[in-house]
Amino acid sequence: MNTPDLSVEIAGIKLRNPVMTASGTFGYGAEFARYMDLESIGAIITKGLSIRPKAGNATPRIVETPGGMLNAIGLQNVGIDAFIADKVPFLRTISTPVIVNVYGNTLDEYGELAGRLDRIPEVAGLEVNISCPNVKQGGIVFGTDPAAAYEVVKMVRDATIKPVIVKLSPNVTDVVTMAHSCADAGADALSLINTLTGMAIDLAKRKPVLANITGGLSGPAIKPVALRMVWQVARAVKLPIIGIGGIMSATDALEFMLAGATAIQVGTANFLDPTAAQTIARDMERYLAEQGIADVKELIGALRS
Amino acid sequence: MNTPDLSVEIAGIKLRNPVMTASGTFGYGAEFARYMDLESIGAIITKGLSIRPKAGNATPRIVETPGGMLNAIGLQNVGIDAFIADKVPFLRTISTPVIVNVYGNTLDEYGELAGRLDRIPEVAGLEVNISCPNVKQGGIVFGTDPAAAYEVVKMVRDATIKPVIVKLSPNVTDVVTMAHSCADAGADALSLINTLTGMAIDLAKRKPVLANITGGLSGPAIKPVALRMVWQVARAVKLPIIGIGGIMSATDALEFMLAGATAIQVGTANFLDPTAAQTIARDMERYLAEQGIADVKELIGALRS
Amino acid sequence: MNFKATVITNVEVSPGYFRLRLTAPQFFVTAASPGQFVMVRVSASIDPLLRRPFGIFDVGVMATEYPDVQQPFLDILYKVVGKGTAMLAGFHHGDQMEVLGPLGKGFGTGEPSEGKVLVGGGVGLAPLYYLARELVKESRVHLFAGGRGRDDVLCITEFERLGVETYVSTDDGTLGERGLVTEVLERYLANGTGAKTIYACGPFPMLKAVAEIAGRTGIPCQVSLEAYMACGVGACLGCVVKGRDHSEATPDYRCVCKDGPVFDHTELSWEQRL
Amino acid sequence: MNFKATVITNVEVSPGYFRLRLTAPQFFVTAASPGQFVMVRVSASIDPLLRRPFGIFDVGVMATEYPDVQQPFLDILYKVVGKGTAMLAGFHHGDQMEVLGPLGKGFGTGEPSEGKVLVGGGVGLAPLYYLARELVKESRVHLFAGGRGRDDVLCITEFERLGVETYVSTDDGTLGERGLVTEVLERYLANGTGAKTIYACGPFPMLKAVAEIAGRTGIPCQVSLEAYMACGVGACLGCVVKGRDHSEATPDYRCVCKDGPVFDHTELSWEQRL
Ligand SMILES: Cc1cc2nc3c(=O)[nH]c(=O)nc-3n(C[C@H](O)[C@H](O)[C@H](O)COP(=O)(O)OP(=O)(O)OC[C@H]3O[C@@H](n4cnc5c(N)ncnc54)[C@H](O)[C@@H]3O)c2cc1C
Ligand SMILES: Cc1cc2nc3c(=O)[nH]c(=O)nc-3n(C[C@H](O)[C@H](O)[C@H](O)COP(=O)(O)OP(=O)(O)OC[C@H]3O[C@@H](n4cnc5c(N)ncnc54)[C@H](O)[C@@H]3O)c2cc1C
Ligand SMILES: Cc1cc2nc3c(=O)[nH]c(=O)nc-3n(C[C@H](O)[C@H](O)[C@H](O)COP(=O)(O)O)c2cc1C
Ligand SMILES: Cc1cc2nc3c(=O)[nH]c(=O)nc-3n(C[C@H](O)[C@H](O)[C@H](O)COP(=O)(O)O)c2cc1C
Ligand code: FES
Ligand code: FES
Repeated sequence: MNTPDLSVEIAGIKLRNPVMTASGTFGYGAEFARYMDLESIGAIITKGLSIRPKAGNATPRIVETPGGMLNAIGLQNVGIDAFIADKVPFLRTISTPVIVNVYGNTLDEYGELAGRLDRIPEVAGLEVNISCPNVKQGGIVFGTDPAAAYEVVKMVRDATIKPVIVKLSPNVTDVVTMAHSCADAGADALSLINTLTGMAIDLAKRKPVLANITGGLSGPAIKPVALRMVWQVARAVKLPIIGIGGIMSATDALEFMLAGATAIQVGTANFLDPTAAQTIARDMERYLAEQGIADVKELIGALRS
Repeated sequence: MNTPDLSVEIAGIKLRNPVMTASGTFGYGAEFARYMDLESIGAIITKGLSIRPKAGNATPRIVETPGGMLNAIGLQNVGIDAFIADKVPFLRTISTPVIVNVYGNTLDEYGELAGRLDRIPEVAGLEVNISCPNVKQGGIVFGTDPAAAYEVVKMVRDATIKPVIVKLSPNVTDVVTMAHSCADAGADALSLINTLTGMAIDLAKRKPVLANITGGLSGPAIKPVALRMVWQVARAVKLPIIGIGGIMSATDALEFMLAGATAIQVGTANFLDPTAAQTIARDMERYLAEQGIADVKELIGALRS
Repeated sequence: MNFKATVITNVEVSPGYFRLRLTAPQFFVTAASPGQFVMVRVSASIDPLLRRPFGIFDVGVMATEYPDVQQPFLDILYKVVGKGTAMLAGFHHGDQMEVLGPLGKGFGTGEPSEGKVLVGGGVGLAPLYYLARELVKESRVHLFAGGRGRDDVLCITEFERLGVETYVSTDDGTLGERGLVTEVLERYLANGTGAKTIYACGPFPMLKAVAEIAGRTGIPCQVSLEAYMACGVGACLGCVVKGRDHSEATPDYRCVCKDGPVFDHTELSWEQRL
Repeated sequence: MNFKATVITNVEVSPGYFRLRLTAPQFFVTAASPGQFVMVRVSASIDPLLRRPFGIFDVGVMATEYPDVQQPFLDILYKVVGKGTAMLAGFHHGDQMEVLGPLGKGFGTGEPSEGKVLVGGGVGLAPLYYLARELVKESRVHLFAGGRGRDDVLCITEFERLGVETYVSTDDGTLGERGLVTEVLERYLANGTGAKTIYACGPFPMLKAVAEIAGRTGIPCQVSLEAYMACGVGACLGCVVKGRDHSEATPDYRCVCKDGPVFDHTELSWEQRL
């Protein structure tokens, strides 16, 4: 049989396959270049970017938990100037679309980031992080209040003609309302989920393990929550969805597509295995070939009930 | 050294140690009588009880997930008449306090349940389940809306002089607001967390695994989220707290106590090992003895930062 | 009871099927009856998290290298279908695991000296061996064993060694007759004479067909079910099946783990998704 | 590179400490330099989830049972401290695991023929052996090895066999001198002559004391740090330490995995919680 078609399109960005790498788990792409073929995946999402360089949180910043991990990196990043000067030149050398995850402390910062990235041809689109749970100032409020989310997305929307993907927080009562707000404000696509807020304690020291006390839970442990939210949002909102959360294998990835995702992101799995994203893309292709499915798009939202 | 004091008091209920069994994971107590000593633990919480018998959901009702499990039992239970006739006689034979987890479809049902249980001397207290995510009608709304939660708790409070524990849902943006509402309505204690709403998909069948589509996630996977919520609520609300979520060992249990819990509940762990609750209580005692801690109450909220 | 068992042997008896022999306390061997099951903790880690249920294939007491020492044991026969059973297949002599059991309600052996008819599909044969061993003491026993192909029909010689008369069929005809085990059963019953009891274990569609035959012919019939299980002791209500009189208004759910796994075929509603 | 390694041997060299020899591709052996590390996937399951970092104790090529076949290998020396290392201790000859490496920036071996001073605390000795093996080719090497007690001072004979002069101390005096390794070091430096470089690996307080000595005496000093790691390749930013010029306004965080694990002592801020 013919090789199956794995290509999908998210908000006008053409992907050779639905596998993206999740922000914060894949650096700026270059870190993984020697372990895998960056041309084998659909897109790369870079580490959350802010206007000014950010120090991030004190250490310890990560800790393993049952079936998952907590991180409280605190959005350490090089800032937009260094990003453009030092990171973009490498990104120019690969053909895989690069989507930049952005984060602002204020509405204006979101606008400024979007405006400046709008002028960088190497940037295929923006993923707006309104959901990072680690930064006290701002982040979590935008991500949990539908009106505030609307404002942020509107601001970004007005500042760029590039595709705007909004990344949703799972730490909400009603993710569908958040999704509607973002859609109303002009988002082209939604990605979900970001991490669940959690905590770990060191009994012997009687202290939180993380210097930041709380952190974001990622990894296989959160997959059922992510799958549920993707399914809920996909049924309620017309936008294409990128499924994220605990994806370790092609099976996981395809489950998210059945739930309604057009593409998926691989996060924590990159740490377990630096070739994870490439392997997942390859195994998806194999599965489709074995099952005689000509086009991966047939699976999007194809869940029976 | 002397044997450490493990006793704690929750809402006037004296417990020989802080280990309770979580509702829905320990039947009505009798199911475990042949595997462990029911007199070795602090309290038993029985399966969610409603006015009328409830059929529960279609099967499959459970599925394993990474580091956890989803359940959508749908509150199958015998109803209050059969509870009083068939279950209470056994409970009379043990000295361990029995707390009844109650669930209503309407405000009035909550009131009626509380009123009838108020007259049963074998019932040490009520745990009000406002958070079960599996029953479409009612449950989830009471558990995620502070005003509705207030109404339920007030209704129960007015119907009984027994201690009222309110069990909180983690599927909310702001668990502290929910906790305040329950406290304002007269709750004597709070227990948290109930399960996180999740979903599992069978790729081969292209169907949700659970007949109910979504279910409640429990087990080690959710422990970081539970620990974070216990910590948040303990700092904000004056009521005693019962920590629940992924507790598998005495270490886990003591971490919840450091985060601010006065007692804890063992849920999914009972399935892995029917002696889990007893073992955890024993290991807590050993730990205290080894560390020279005379009284477990010293650890409640003793987290340094 | 919950006990730590040590692997004595773990042998692949057919491609993908293993027979595992574990040490057991004497108490277990005394208490166990045919049709009961055990919950096995495959890993001390959280992956897989839940125990796995397996029927008791056999129990007994075996000689050891020391002339005076007898070792009580428990056998299970399992098929590798997923993560837990794949891990089980990696266990070696001396490895340990936690076992909970004997659990559930086993087969009723009924009046002695009637003709007993066992029907097993694939690994559904597993709980029938121990049953056959008991039944042959007082009755003539016939076994109808079916499977996809020759590799899926297990331990037939063991049954024959007990004196059981065996009838083998496979879907693809690679062993015995080609066709469904229930077709062979039905032909046998049409010719047969005398009072009988049917004992069946296998996939749900097979059990449903057997129950239908039993209902039609009026032969008493016990079936052993499978269900997703968490606790194995009747506490979680995860493993329920609908009883005969089940309706939304008057729920009649039975726990496979506690009320079963063996049920009289008339106790159950045969309209269910399993 | 990421490769599947097979266990050759896994030997307990001292109570709670194991030396694990793994097969490695020739490319790995050629590429590895002293002070680099590997990330080992201890289990194919999700428990434990993350890989564990270990220094390269040694690499080389060994004879096999076949006269013409040489087997490239990688050794790590590890202490059982938690779940992952406990599981590692259960690996036997023939078992497999995934290994990522060589990772990070190793020791700079500096000018040849100077006096080289190695300081190792407990299992911090691990990356110093491979370093010593390289250094002895051109320099006189002195090793200061410290630990809690006699069981925590590892592989001293191996170092001596290389021609390294060793100075042992323990906190409880059960082996060598009683006292801190840094006290012995300081006395030695006070008497010593000639240009030197210090290479240190061990617990943070030890490294801090060594850095302080180096700073005071003006001796060049490289330290190898540990940190909680997720990715090992500079992507997650979980493993950072504060660089010399770090402040909130001008953040200067270094990745232990990518910028280290070996740092010049002057590169780092020594005021940090680790
Ligand atoms: C009472 C009873 C007796 C059984 N006896 C035997 C036996 O003697 N030999 C044998 O090979 N198998 C038997 N089974 C089925 C056996 O339990 C499953 O094949 C096994 O649990 C699969 O585990 P896994 O991790 O390999 O598969 P996975 O697919 O990874 O399992 C995932 C989950 O599904 C559950 N599961 C999967 N298949 C089944 C099933 N058919 N029944 C119940 N739960 C299932 C597992 O317990 C687990 O929770 C029995 C089941 C029951 C309920
Ligand atoms: C660059 C580097 C080189 C190392 N080299 C060696 C070596 O050669 N020999 C050796 O015995 N140990 C070495 N360690 C420490 C070793 O990684 C830990 O002891 C090990 O990860 C503990 O795992 P565990 O599962 O047994 O412990 P757990 O306490 O169960 O581990 C839980 C988590 O903590 C992390 N962790 C625990 N202790 C440490 C630590 N000290 N450093 C980093 N992460 C830690 C684990 O990776 C894991 O994520 C090194 C660490 C680093 C960073
Ligand atoms: C170490 C780490 C850093 C992360 N940094 C970011 C970030 O900068 N911006 C963002 O939107 N998400 C960030 N995330 C969240 C991931 O992109 C992803 O949403 C989450 O980890 C869930 O997916 P997973 O379970 O596959 O890891 C980070 C996650 C991890 C583990
Ligand atoms: C099978 C099952 C049934 C449950 N039934 C109830 C219930 O009836 N009422 C209730 O309040 N919580 C119920 N719960 C939630 C548990 O009491 C507990 O809050 C949750 O499982 C988290 O704890 P754990 O991780 O220790 O299991 C149930 C959980 C499980 C797994
Ligand atoms: S498996 Fe829990 S009730 Fe049957
Ligand atoms: S371990 Fe991920 S950046 Fe160092």
